[in-house]
Amino acid sequence: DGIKIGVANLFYGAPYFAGMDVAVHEEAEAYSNVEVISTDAGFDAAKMAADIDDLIAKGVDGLIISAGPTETIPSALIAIEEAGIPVVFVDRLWKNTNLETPWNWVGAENDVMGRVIGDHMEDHLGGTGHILVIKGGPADNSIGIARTEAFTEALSSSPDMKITVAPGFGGWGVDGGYKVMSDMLAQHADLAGVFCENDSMCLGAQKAADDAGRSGEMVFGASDAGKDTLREMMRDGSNFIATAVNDSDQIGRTGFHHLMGMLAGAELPNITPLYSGLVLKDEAYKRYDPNKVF
Amino acid sequence: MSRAAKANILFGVGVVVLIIVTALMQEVFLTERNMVNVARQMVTTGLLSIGMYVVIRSGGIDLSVGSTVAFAGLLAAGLQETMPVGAAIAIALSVGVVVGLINGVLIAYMRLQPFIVTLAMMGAVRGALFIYSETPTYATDKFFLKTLGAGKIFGVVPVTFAIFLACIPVVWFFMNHTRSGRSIMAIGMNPETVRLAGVNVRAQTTLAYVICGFFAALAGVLLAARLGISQPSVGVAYELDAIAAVVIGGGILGGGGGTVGGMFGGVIALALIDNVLNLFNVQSYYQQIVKGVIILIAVLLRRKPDS
Amino acid sequence: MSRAAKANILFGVGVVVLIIVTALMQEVFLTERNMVNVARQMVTTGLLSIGMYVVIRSGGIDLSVGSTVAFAGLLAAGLQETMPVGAAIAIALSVGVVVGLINGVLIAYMRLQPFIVTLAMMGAVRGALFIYSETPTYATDKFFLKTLGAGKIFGVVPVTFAIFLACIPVVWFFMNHTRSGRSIMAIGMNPETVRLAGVNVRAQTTLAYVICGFFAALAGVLLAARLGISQPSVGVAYELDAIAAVVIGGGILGGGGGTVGGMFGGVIALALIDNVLNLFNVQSYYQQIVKGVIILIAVLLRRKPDS
Amino acid sequence: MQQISLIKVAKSFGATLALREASFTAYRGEVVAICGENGAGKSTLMSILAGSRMPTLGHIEINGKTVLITSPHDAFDRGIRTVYQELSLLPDLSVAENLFLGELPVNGWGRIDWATLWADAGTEMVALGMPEIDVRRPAGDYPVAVQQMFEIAKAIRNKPELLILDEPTGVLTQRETDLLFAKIAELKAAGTIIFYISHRMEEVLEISDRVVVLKDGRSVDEAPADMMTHDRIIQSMVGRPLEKIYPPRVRDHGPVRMSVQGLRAPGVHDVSFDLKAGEILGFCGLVGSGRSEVMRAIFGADPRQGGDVVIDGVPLNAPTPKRAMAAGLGFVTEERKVDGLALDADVLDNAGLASMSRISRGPVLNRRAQRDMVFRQVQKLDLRPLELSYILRRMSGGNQQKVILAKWLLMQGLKVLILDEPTRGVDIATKVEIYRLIADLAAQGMGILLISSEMPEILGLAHRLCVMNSGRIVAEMVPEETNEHEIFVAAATVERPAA
Ligand SMILES: Nc1ncnc2c1ncn2[C@@H]1O[C@H](COP(=O)(O)OP(=O)(O)OP(=O)(O)O)[C@@H](O)[C@H]1O
Ligand SMILES: Nc1ncnc2c1ncn2[C@@H]1O[C@H](COP(=O)(O)OP(=O)(O)OP(=O)(O)O)[C@@H](O)[C@H]1O
Ligand SMILES: [Mg+2]
Ligand SMILES: [Mg+2]
Repeated sequence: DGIKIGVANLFYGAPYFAGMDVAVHEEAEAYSNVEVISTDAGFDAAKMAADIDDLIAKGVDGLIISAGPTETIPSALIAIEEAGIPVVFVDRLWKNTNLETPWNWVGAENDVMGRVIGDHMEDHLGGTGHILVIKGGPADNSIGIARTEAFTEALSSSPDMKITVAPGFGGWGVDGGYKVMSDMLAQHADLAGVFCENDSMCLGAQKAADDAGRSGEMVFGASDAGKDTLREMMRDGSNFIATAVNDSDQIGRTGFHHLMGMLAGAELPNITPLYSGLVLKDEAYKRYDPNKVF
Repeated sequence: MSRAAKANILFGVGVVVLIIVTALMQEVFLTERNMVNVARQMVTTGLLSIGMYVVIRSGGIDLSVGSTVAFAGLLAAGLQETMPVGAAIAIALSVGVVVGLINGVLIAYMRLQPFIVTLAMMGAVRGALFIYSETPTYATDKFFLKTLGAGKIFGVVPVTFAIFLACIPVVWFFMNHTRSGRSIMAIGMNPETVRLAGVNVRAQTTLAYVICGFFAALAGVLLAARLGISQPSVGVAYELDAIAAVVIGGGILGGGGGTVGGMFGGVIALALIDNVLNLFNVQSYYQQIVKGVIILIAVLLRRKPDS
Repeated sequence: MSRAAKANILFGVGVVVLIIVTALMQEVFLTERNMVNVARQMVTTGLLSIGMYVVIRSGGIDLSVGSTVAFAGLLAAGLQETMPVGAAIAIALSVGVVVGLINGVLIAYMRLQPFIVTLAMMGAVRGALFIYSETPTYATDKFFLKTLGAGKIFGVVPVTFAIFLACIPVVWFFMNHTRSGRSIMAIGMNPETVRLAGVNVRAQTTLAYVICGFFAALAGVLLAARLGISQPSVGVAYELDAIAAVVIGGGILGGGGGTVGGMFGGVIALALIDNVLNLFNVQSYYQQIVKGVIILIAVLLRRKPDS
Repeated sequence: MQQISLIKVAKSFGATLALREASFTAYRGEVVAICGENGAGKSTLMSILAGSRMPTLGHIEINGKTVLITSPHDAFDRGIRTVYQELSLLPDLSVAENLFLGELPVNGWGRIDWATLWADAGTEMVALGMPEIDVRRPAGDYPVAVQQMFEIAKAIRNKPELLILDEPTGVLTQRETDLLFAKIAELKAAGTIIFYISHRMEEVLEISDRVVVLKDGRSVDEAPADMMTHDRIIQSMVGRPLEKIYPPRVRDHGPVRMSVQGLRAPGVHDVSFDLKAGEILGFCGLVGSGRSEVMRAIFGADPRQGGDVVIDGVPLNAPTPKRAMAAGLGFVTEERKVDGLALDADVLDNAGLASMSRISRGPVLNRRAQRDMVFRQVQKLDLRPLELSYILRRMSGGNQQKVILAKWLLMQGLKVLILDEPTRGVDIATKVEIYRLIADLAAQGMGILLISSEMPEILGLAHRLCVMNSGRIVAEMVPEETNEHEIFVAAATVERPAA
């Protein structure tokens, strides 16, 4: 009988991750004998480990792991090795993946994303101005840390640029970004640029500046290039100047095909980064696709 | 003067001291901009607290409000693309009423525990809204709701805040000056006594949850309007802030304590804590600890006297 | 036969039917591998439920267990890199005891409401553990705990599951056959009566929270061992599953109902629901709805009889 | 309502048959007393009339027509009002709101009309003879007896067609009882039918026109009050005559067991007395005279402000209930529902609560020994049903009281037992047993402090009486040498503050 593929999602409830999962299912449609089974751990690493156990128990032939901010789950890696099935990590590469079984990572490069936004913002502002950074979540958030560090690094060449990191977290969502930004707006009168660890928070932050009547004073940059962001950037007079590509749809599709290839015995390198470059305001329409989930 | 009144005054004094100290140390605190900001931030918790207050006074609890916020916001934002705005909002609000009705019927008529019923509903509503939102995010430029969300009355008072403010006396009147409200309060003290007094306890209890669902939906609509976008993952754990606000304001889980004024004070206090900690640049982790300690101090001021 | 006993049997029958139906329809269900999965998956919720059972019987609630899970796991994993494993575990467990002690003192001696105290602690402990883990602690290959986490007795029974199983009779004995346990149960029904019967109600109530904190820490240590890693953001909302398990097993928030056996049944039921829904390929969003409905049905079976 | 008939009414709770077959008729303007042992089914029968329970079998006829009373609200509409056996006020709400709960007056827009509420509630209290009550204050501010009068006021407010009084005088003292009886006479004259339940035979014979006796859920005897006698009621209720109500008084006192000197606490001013081994010391006084407060302060249930308590030569200062028990004190409190019982727990857990140390090794409890021990004790008290796993909430009031007694009788090293209204709600046969038990305990050398609002009881049992007034002991008397009137004078005289 056919091929069973398991997709273990840490979290399905955000468009970015949902889009990745949907893309896998869509690609699998084309094959009549491929069944894709998805699980959702509701942002809980322990539940994710359990889901992977369940998928292996169900006899999947290969796994796609979308682990969000989870650094690694050694017990899940052990279970995968024991089961001896190929695995593709999408978006997030786990640590210590020196696996016996075939494995591959597909995703965007967070440091690249941070760096290109940083470089662009530096240019745009002429190497001067007060920049606010809004972080998504706490200390175990290495994706965000990588983006922020690369962004800060990129600005370090301009001594006239001052960076303030907001004390609160934006929680990766519009509502969180709005809230953090509101407090920061009240406190700082001289913000020239805002960098957020993802797009959603920046959309909220931009709305907050808008509501405060200060939207014109500053520019926004983030990463992910989700469709809401692209649409906002396409708007006339939008001050959302740049985002970086982190195409969850493409990651999902590529991940699926990499897994299919490995199942067929093809060999490919473990690390296969996708394009993570800059999207500027006037290019946004090129990437915008209203039919995508993200 | 009653002990509760004393506690309210003590509490009010505490809030005023907090305001004065912050104002002296942080110039921006009392600026119009920051005040508008604080006012706006308290709207969601505030509306949820109003509904939570009614439910807590009835002796119950409602954990499903956070999910209702997300669902109602999503519906209002999603539907207004294809139908008149008024209709979209009406549908969004009635979803809150329906969720409240289900909660109420299961609790009042099936006699299940409020905590577990609303916990199950929290999950179920969240699941349902994800199913509804196949494409999860809505935002349009024409999104009328932006007007509602960003608008200001006299150029100063945010519309959302004005709506919240307007709801306060309405609920105060309902709870203190109508038969229904007094019955709900009495049910929280001893439902059997109220039943024996000929009141339809089940209907009144259900009403409390319906009110709570309605305010949760209203909070969701206004939040979507404010953000100009709606996301299915919004509203997680919002119920906890609402419960905290009610309890800080003197409410007692299980019924029998707390005033609308106290609840309002609790909402203000929570909003101020967040704002002040941010203004003082307290880092997020420390914020959580400080916030916990402040909540404990607030409820310590109100604890029952030694017996 | 008492009504509660009948409900337990009805509930047991329901679980058995679920097992049979699933076994017939899904071959993998009864395989050793899947059973080991189910067993392993119930350990965290199970240990939390044990502690939660004690606290709920005392008439309280503990929302801080999820944060304690994360803190204890982080400590055990972090400290074992620089000190003997036994010492690391002992320190991790004693953090649970300290959190329980603080909860207990605030609730029993300061007479604050359990919900708000443990809600504040939930935030404060989470904040504290993030401060502790400036650089998040990650597991290493040498991570001894893997043995504990991945080990099996007789090559079949996971060690973590065996530990959980062993705790069940201990708590059953404590609650039913010691003075302390009986006092805690009685406190949940009427603390004043117990006080006037010469029991140190404050000390016993505090003990209940200490026990709960201890089991939460144990759950955290075993979870870190099982995953082979510790993460500061783990354990969010775990308290809800534990509370659900206790209530499904007949527990009543506010005290006065539920047995250790019922709680165990609740833990098994929750673990089975998750596993079975995964095996049947139910999509995530629908899972949340189905789970909510199943929880409601389980508690419907146990509702108080019409009077 | 011209007449109301109960026809073969039966009610079961699961396997328990609370009522088997109750049939009788009452007519306009009649007071029908309903007597029966604890658990005979009186309250159950009344709850059916009040619409809070539905009968399992049988039916009710009003004016010859069969009716179905489906809810308390329905009962209200038919003019049926009830004072329940257990207090059911909301202590945090104002007196007025309690009186009008569910029927608060509203104006045209649905707003509660507070002015009318205060005025109407005030009028009600005046009509009841209690003009001093501030109807805006929380009901819980008043003592239990006064609260009971609020319940009564609530029930008679609308001039009911049928008034059910389930042990209304249990917590009342003489003054309130007199007010109630005056009111009953008034209502009766206006045509109200009154069902009156009481375990006090004197009262029953004084107030009723007819007496119905329930036994084991059946109406077994019925006769006009003037044809009923004390003995006949008891014979029908119990199935056998009772010989003597009060056991012989043996004055064989040992040395002083407990000495209380200069005790002060909220509501208690400088109270001193000695209690000898084998002595039953009675405390009389009006409501609010501070009797309960004295006992609570001695036991450490409430904080003390001063004074010394010595038991068998050992001082008991800075008391907590735990220390008091270690010193040999036991305490049957006044409000069983509030602090006497865990209503959702069973007989075993309630009755065994104060004696766990007796059958424990270290922290471990011997449950079998506990079961045996408790069973023997409740059997001696004739508990019904005699079942250790029975949940207290489902027991009749009198049997609940027995469980509390059992709890304290089981306490280890009991030297002094404080009994605050120990026979409240207890039927006559059981009362006799409790009296004998008290006398036996005294005979074994225990000291007994007895509070009772039933004068005959305290006169019949006590060896010595302390009369309290405004938190002080104002007189000490010997029961054989005094009478109810003399005690009342001492208890009610308003003391002028000392110059
Ligand atoms: N809710 C209930 N569930 C089960 N049994 C009950 C319930 N209520 C009462 N009973 C039982 O019904 C019987 C009659 O109780 P009821 O309260 O009517 O007695 P009573 O005559 O009023 O006694 P008392 O004089 O002690 O008040 C008792 O055996 C009691 O245990
Ligand atoms: N009319 C009143 N209004 C308000 N409070 C009162 C009134 N009378 C007494 N009290 C309060 O009630 C308390 C004593 O009441 P309590 O009923 O315990 O007295 P008691 O002598 O033990 O009488 P009983 O034996 O009936 O209980 C006192 O603290 C007193 O302040
Ligand atoms: Mg009765
Ligand atoms: Mg008293």
